[in-house]
Amino acid sequence: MSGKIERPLREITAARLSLGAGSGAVSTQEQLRFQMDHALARDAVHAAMDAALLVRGVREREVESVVLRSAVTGGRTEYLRRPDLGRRLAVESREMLCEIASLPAAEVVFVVADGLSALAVDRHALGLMDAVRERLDGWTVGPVCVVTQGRVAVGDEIGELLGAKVVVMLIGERPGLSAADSLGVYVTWEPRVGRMDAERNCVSNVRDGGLGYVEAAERVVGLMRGAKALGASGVRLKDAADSKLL
Amino acid sequence: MSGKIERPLREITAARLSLGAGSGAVSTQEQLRFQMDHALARDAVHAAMDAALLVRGVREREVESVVLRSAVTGGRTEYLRRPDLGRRLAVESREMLCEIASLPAAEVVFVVADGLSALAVDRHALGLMDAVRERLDGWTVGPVCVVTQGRVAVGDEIGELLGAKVVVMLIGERPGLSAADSLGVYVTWEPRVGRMDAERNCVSNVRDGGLGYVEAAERVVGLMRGAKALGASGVRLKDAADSKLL
Amino acid sequence: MGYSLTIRGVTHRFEDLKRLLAWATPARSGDELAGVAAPSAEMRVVAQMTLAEVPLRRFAEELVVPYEADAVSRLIVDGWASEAGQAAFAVVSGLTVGEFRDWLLSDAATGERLAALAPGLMPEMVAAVSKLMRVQDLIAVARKIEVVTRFRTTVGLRGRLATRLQPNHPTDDPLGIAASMLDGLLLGSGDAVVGVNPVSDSVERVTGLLRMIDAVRVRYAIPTQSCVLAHVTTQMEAMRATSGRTAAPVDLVFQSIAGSEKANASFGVTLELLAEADAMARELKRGGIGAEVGGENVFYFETGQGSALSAGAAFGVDQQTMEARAYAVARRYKPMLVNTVVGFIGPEYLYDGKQILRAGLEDHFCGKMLGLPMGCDVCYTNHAEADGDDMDALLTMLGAAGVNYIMGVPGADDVMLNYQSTSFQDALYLRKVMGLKVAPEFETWLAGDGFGRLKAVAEPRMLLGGAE
Amino acid sequence: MGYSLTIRGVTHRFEDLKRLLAWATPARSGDELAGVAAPSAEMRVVAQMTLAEVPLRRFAEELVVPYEADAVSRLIVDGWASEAGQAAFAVVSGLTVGEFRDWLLSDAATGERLAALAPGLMPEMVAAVSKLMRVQDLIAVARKIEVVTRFRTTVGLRGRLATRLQPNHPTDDPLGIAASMLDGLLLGSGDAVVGVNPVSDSVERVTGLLRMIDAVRVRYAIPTQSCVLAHVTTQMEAMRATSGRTAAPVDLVFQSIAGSEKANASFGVTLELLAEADAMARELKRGGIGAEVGGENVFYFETGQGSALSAGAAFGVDQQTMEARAYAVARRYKPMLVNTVVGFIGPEYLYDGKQILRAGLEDHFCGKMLGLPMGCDVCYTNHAEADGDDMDALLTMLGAAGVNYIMGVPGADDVMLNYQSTSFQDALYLRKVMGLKVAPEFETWLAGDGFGRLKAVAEPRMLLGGAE
Ligand code: B12
Ligand code: B12
Repeated sequence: MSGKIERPLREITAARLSLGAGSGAVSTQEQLRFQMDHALARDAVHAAMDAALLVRGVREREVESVVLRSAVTGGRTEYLRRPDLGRRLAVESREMLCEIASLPAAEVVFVVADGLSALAVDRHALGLMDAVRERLDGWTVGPVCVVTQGRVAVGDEIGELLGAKVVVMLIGERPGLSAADSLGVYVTWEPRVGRMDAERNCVSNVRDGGLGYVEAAERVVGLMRGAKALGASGVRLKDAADSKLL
Repeated sequence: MSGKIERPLREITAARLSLGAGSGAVSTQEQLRFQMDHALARDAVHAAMDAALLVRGVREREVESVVLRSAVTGGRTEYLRRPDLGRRLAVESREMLCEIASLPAAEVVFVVADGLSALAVDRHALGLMDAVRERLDGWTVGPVCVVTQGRVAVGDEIGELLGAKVVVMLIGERPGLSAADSLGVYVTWEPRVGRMDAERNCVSNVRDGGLGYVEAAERVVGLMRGAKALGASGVRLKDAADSKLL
Repeated sequence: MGYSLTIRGVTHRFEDLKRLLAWATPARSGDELAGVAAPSAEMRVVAQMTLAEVPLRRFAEELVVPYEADAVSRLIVDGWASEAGQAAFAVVSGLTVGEFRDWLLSDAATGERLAALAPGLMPEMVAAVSKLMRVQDLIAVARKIEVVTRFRTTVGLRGRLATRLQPNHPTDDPLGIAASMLDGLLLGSGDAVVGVNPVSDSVERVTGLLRMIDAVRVRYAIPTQSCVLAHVTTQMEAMRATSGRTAAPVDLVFQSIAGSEKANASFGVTLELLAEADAMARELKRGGIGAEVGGENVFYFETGQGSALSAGAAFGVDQQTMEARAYAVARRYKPMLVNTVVGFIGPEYLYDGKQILRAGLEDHFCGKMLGLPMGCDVCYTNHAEADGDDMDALLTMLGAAGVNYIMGVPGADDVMLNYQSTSFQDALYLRKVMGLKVAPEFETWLAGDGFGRLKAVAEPRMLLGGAE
Repeated sequence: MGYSLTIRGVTHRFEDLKRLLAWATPARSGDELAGVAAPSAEMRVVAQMTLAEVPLRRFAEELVVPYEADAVSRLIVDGWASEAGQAAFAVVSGLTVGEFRDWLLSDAATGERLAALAPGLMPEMVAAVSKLMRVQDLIAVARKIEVVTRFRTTVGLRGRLATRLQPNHPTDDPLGIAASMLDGLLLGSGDAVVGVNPVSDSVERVTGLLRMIDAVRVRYAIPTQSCVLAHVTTQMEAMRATSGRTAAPVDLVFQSIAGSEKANASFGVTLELLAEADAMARELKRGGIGAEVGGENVFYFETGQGSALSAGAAFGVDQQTMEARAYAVARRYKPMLVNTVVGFIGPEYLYDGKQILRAGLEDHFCGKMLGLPMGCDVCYTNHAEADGDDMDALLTMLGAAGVNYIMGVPGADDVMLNYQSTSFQDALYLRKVMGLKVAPEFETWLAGDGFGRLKAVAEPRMLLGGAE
């Protein structure tokens, strides 16, 4: 591709285009940029979530919150090798939730988990939650559950314990070379331990350069409404946001 | 090669001959034998030397002995990654030797170190030492130094501290697929810290199927005599045993 | 019944085939996670030695996942027991797993014979023999097998290497996707498929992307096929014309699949659903080469070790055997492309470059043995212990092994899926080093007028039919 | 002077070139042992970025080991500064290390140009650029370069792969060695050299082995050369006729070499000693092809990352750069064969399969760039984290990279040196997969009468001239 279009390209996509040196090899400069991005992305995986900051943010919004831990005890290294533990709550966290659960159940529970990118949660969880909450009409909302070392499915246990109708899980997606702060949202109707992934829906790539909070929130709320109407989330429920958006 | 000669071959060499399946691939049976031998050889690297047994054996021969440690403190894993530490004595071991060193110095000091195969030392160190000592005429012999987690060059420090004329180091060679108990002997004239490998001589592969104790001892003693005559060991000193043996 | 072997005076017993297979598998984090891995290197070899003695027939007698409980097991056994299956199996019916390896490596096992054998093999037999093979064996045998499929291009011919052009974008922005497509096409990528993973699963979005890619294909007369990798049900809806919408131009239908009924359920699919999608796509008759119309091959499947375990649906079977079972699902539908996305999920299943490398070659071997058009997404994530050097190694090995196609991602960095795959340049490297060419129809196109017009395109917008 | 780079607002400084080179090196246990490795992956890339900006000329201005202190440094710089060196260097004299990589990967850098460039390159320049290259780059560039040497066979021709037949025995037993030779020769091994490592370093033993191998060579008219890998001084003594002994039939002279004067001293050699040995061997005029007599190439060198550090003679220079410097020693003597024995020493220098793989390809690349006939002992020890799968990977990669020769050890297990190398079958695998042939003279022999007679040999004893 000719050099002159490089600028506009960079604006429409972060993809690593036009890398070809004459003979189709990647230039030294691009190669080193790639290596640097790899080093940084690897570090991002190991960053810790700032749960305190998050809780403060939630409190500022006058919403209750509770900080939980998954069953992972051995830090990030164990987290990476034991997704089974990341899907379950630690015993104390379970007990803590059981106490709260004695209160009347809310329909929606938001869960925020570090997942594979604490950065994603630090940056986008509150903003996206705000946008979703603004669009919720008539749903009762429970406490925001902040989970360290969590996987998507940990929301099932939380939702079940709290007797929620739907869990909205905000979780850090694995860091890529070009974005280390991508947030994923998983909507699960009638959460309970053992739910399959086919029984939830996903809104992915919430971040700068990805999905904005507004559009993401529209989709999430659309899925929530759809799930309520269908009495189920998952493959049978299709994201219909585009029929309006496009 | 035709099948009928397989037996005699096995007797003259342990090499893995005639492995070819029709099309020149290694047969499943040979492939699995190789895998098993690899698993066993890897374990052999991590075996620990039975220093107590060795000391008892030395005592039975009415020879003094002293048990030393190299500067490796982190076990086998550290030993493998830190040859620099395996070449030096631990501080207490140094101090222990300094005390002994106040006695009048002997000409020969035998050092026995696990090296990469504790098994080699357990099996062959005493037998070989006996064979060498039998052939020594008129050399004064110091205490046998048993070193755990040692490398060849640790003998230099020991010999220097004890003021020896020559150090004879018996050390476990790295385990191979076919033999995990091969002993190496390194002869260093006027040992002192900083000696290069070019300044010592080596007699290798002492084990069943390798060099027998008698021949090995002949070579070692020959090298010791040669070193004394030359006033040096190393590349300038050539093993002349074959001129007699062959 | 159990299995046992006496070695150096000690008798080792294995309660069942499942355990034997799992212990015989080269070290892998996913099997450790599942608690089914061999406890030591020595025991691993003991299991391999025991496995080597097991007759191939035995795999039909003792299923690793029960027949009654699992539709994939039924698919496997019924296929093997069928007349065609038995006829094909006859050649190796008297062999043990160890003898099977020897035969595979012999000159007697020609590419033709191996192709004829495929319908007679159960995936478990193939997985078993692969566990006794070293990397060079996996390469040497796989490269003998040619699996050729056709839609608008012919993929899998000896001496050729195709690529999936994968122009993903974090918001499915058509212009952003077009930019990546343009870069890829100009570098000769896309002869296996132009396949986009949509960030949204909506029918409208999927339809829009399909139309967009198809328009580019038609405009520049590109001999290739398109695919939008949404859930199969979404693609099915797109294929249906409704009042508000005409049917979307679906070339290849995509779906992720796995090795048990339960794992597929967690992906939201059943064998029946896949059959339905297959029929719908064939009905469209969009494929065809030259005068022929209607491709024999319309499915694009993705698989990868670990997905069954991730779904809690591995039944204590090691992940590599489960992966081979996914290929039994795939072969039922005569797919155009099967792709093992080998390092995609993460370190919990394949810990590092070494495990990814071996798994990639195992998958390629097993797939080819079962008669599948195997490609490989040579890839890793940033939470795994792997890097570009490991990918270069796997890439080069797969080139030697005769892989049908690899991915082409701009700069190897997928900016939406967040992982690193192979770049357009990687494909050029491999073609140069191994002396490989693109698919024949694409080769013709690259030398012709359509590509000439494409080269004149200075901006992605033009690709979409807009002005500069 | 120092080196610095500002990236994302932070300025990073490197005190000297040595530090910069060390930090820019891909992770390696030996550099960690030496305390010269980069402290983090990020800092490694910063160093690489900084190194990319360094002009190639700079390496002649700032030596990693001082000129005054080291004969190898003098050899390097004097060669580069010579008229021939400067003439060759001119082509790249204006480039930085990063630009050098780009040029090497471009089509402008043809095999011929690269061959012409070799005398103008300092090993440090080559090591530096290799640190910026990924595995596929190391392969893609190396395979362009053809380095051909001749003694009785021609080794290094494109499309050919030779082997060193390595029939070691723990007691140097002639019959045991003959058994391994016979097995190897029958499987087409030995066209690079038949080279035995003697367990004893005595002159008599070495002479005996040389005579034995030479007799077999003559008896079966095998076009190859022999070598007994004792210390060079032992071989020199063997070459000298004395009252009691006629001169031994030395074809190739062997020696281990390293990248600094001090490291070579610890091996018991100097540049002068090597020159003397070289002259002695040339004097014998034992080589020659067809009508030509007297080989141009008489040395067989072995090297391997880590040996300088092991000898306490690395001067704080990373091990890969030191290894490249060993090649500057080698090239002075126009060797027949150079062999990087890559995984031979152990995990303290190359920890695992990944490090061995990369190091093998770096060494092959650097050696070829400096004009050397590179082979590689694809190998590992039992104390390293590596296995046969890793070796298959390196082997296959080196095949793609165009390695001149590999080892041929019975069953890959060296029963005397205690490590695993490549087997005769490994060479057959590689030849088949990559379409490679043996050296041309050997090819002729394999089809002829000499090989026919050899095939009739039923026992090693016969090989030695004895009766059955
Ligand atoms: C890893 C991954 C997978 C893995 C998951 C296995 C695993 N153990 O991780 C595999 C390869 C199996 C997979 C499969 C599929 N995936 Co997926 N996957 C991803 C990816 C790349 C990363 C997810 C992540 O980082 N999660 C965070 C970690 C911390 O969570 P976790 O608990 O460890 O992992 C869970 C989730 O990842 C979840 N999951 C993964 N994919 C999907 C898809 C859907 C629809 C749901 C509800 C859940 C889900 O499964 C995991 C195990 O519970 C995302 C893209 C992205 N950038 O995020 C796409 C992504 C989420 N997947 C996607 C799709 C479409 C699928 C499939 C439906 C494709 C298909 N046609 O079959 C299948 C089936 C999913 C299912 N129902 O099980 C889409 C979702 C689009 C949408 N808006 O609905 C995404 C956004 C990628 C894309 N654009 O194509 N996927
Ligand atoms: C590893 C090894 C090497 C490595 C050593 C580097 C290292 N850090 O380990 C390298 C590749 C550099 C090497 C070089 C040579 N080696 Co070497 N080496 C071996 C090997 C395979 C294993 C040794 C071992 O396990 N040691 C035990 C561990 C625990 O000791 P260590 O303290 O970690 O390592 C030290 C010794 O190995 C010593 N060492 C290694 N080789 C030699 C050779 C001699 C003559 C001496 C005195 C010391 C010595 O150097 C190491 C560092 O101090 C043996 C074969 C065997 N099966 O043992 C041959 C062996 C000892 N080497 C041998 C030879 C000939 C050489 C060379 C002289 C070859 C040459 N022509 O240049 C060179 C130079 C040696 C020197 N003067 O420095 C011969 C010795 C024959 C003899 N009876 O004299 C042997 C027996 C192999 C053979 N038959 O060819 N070697």
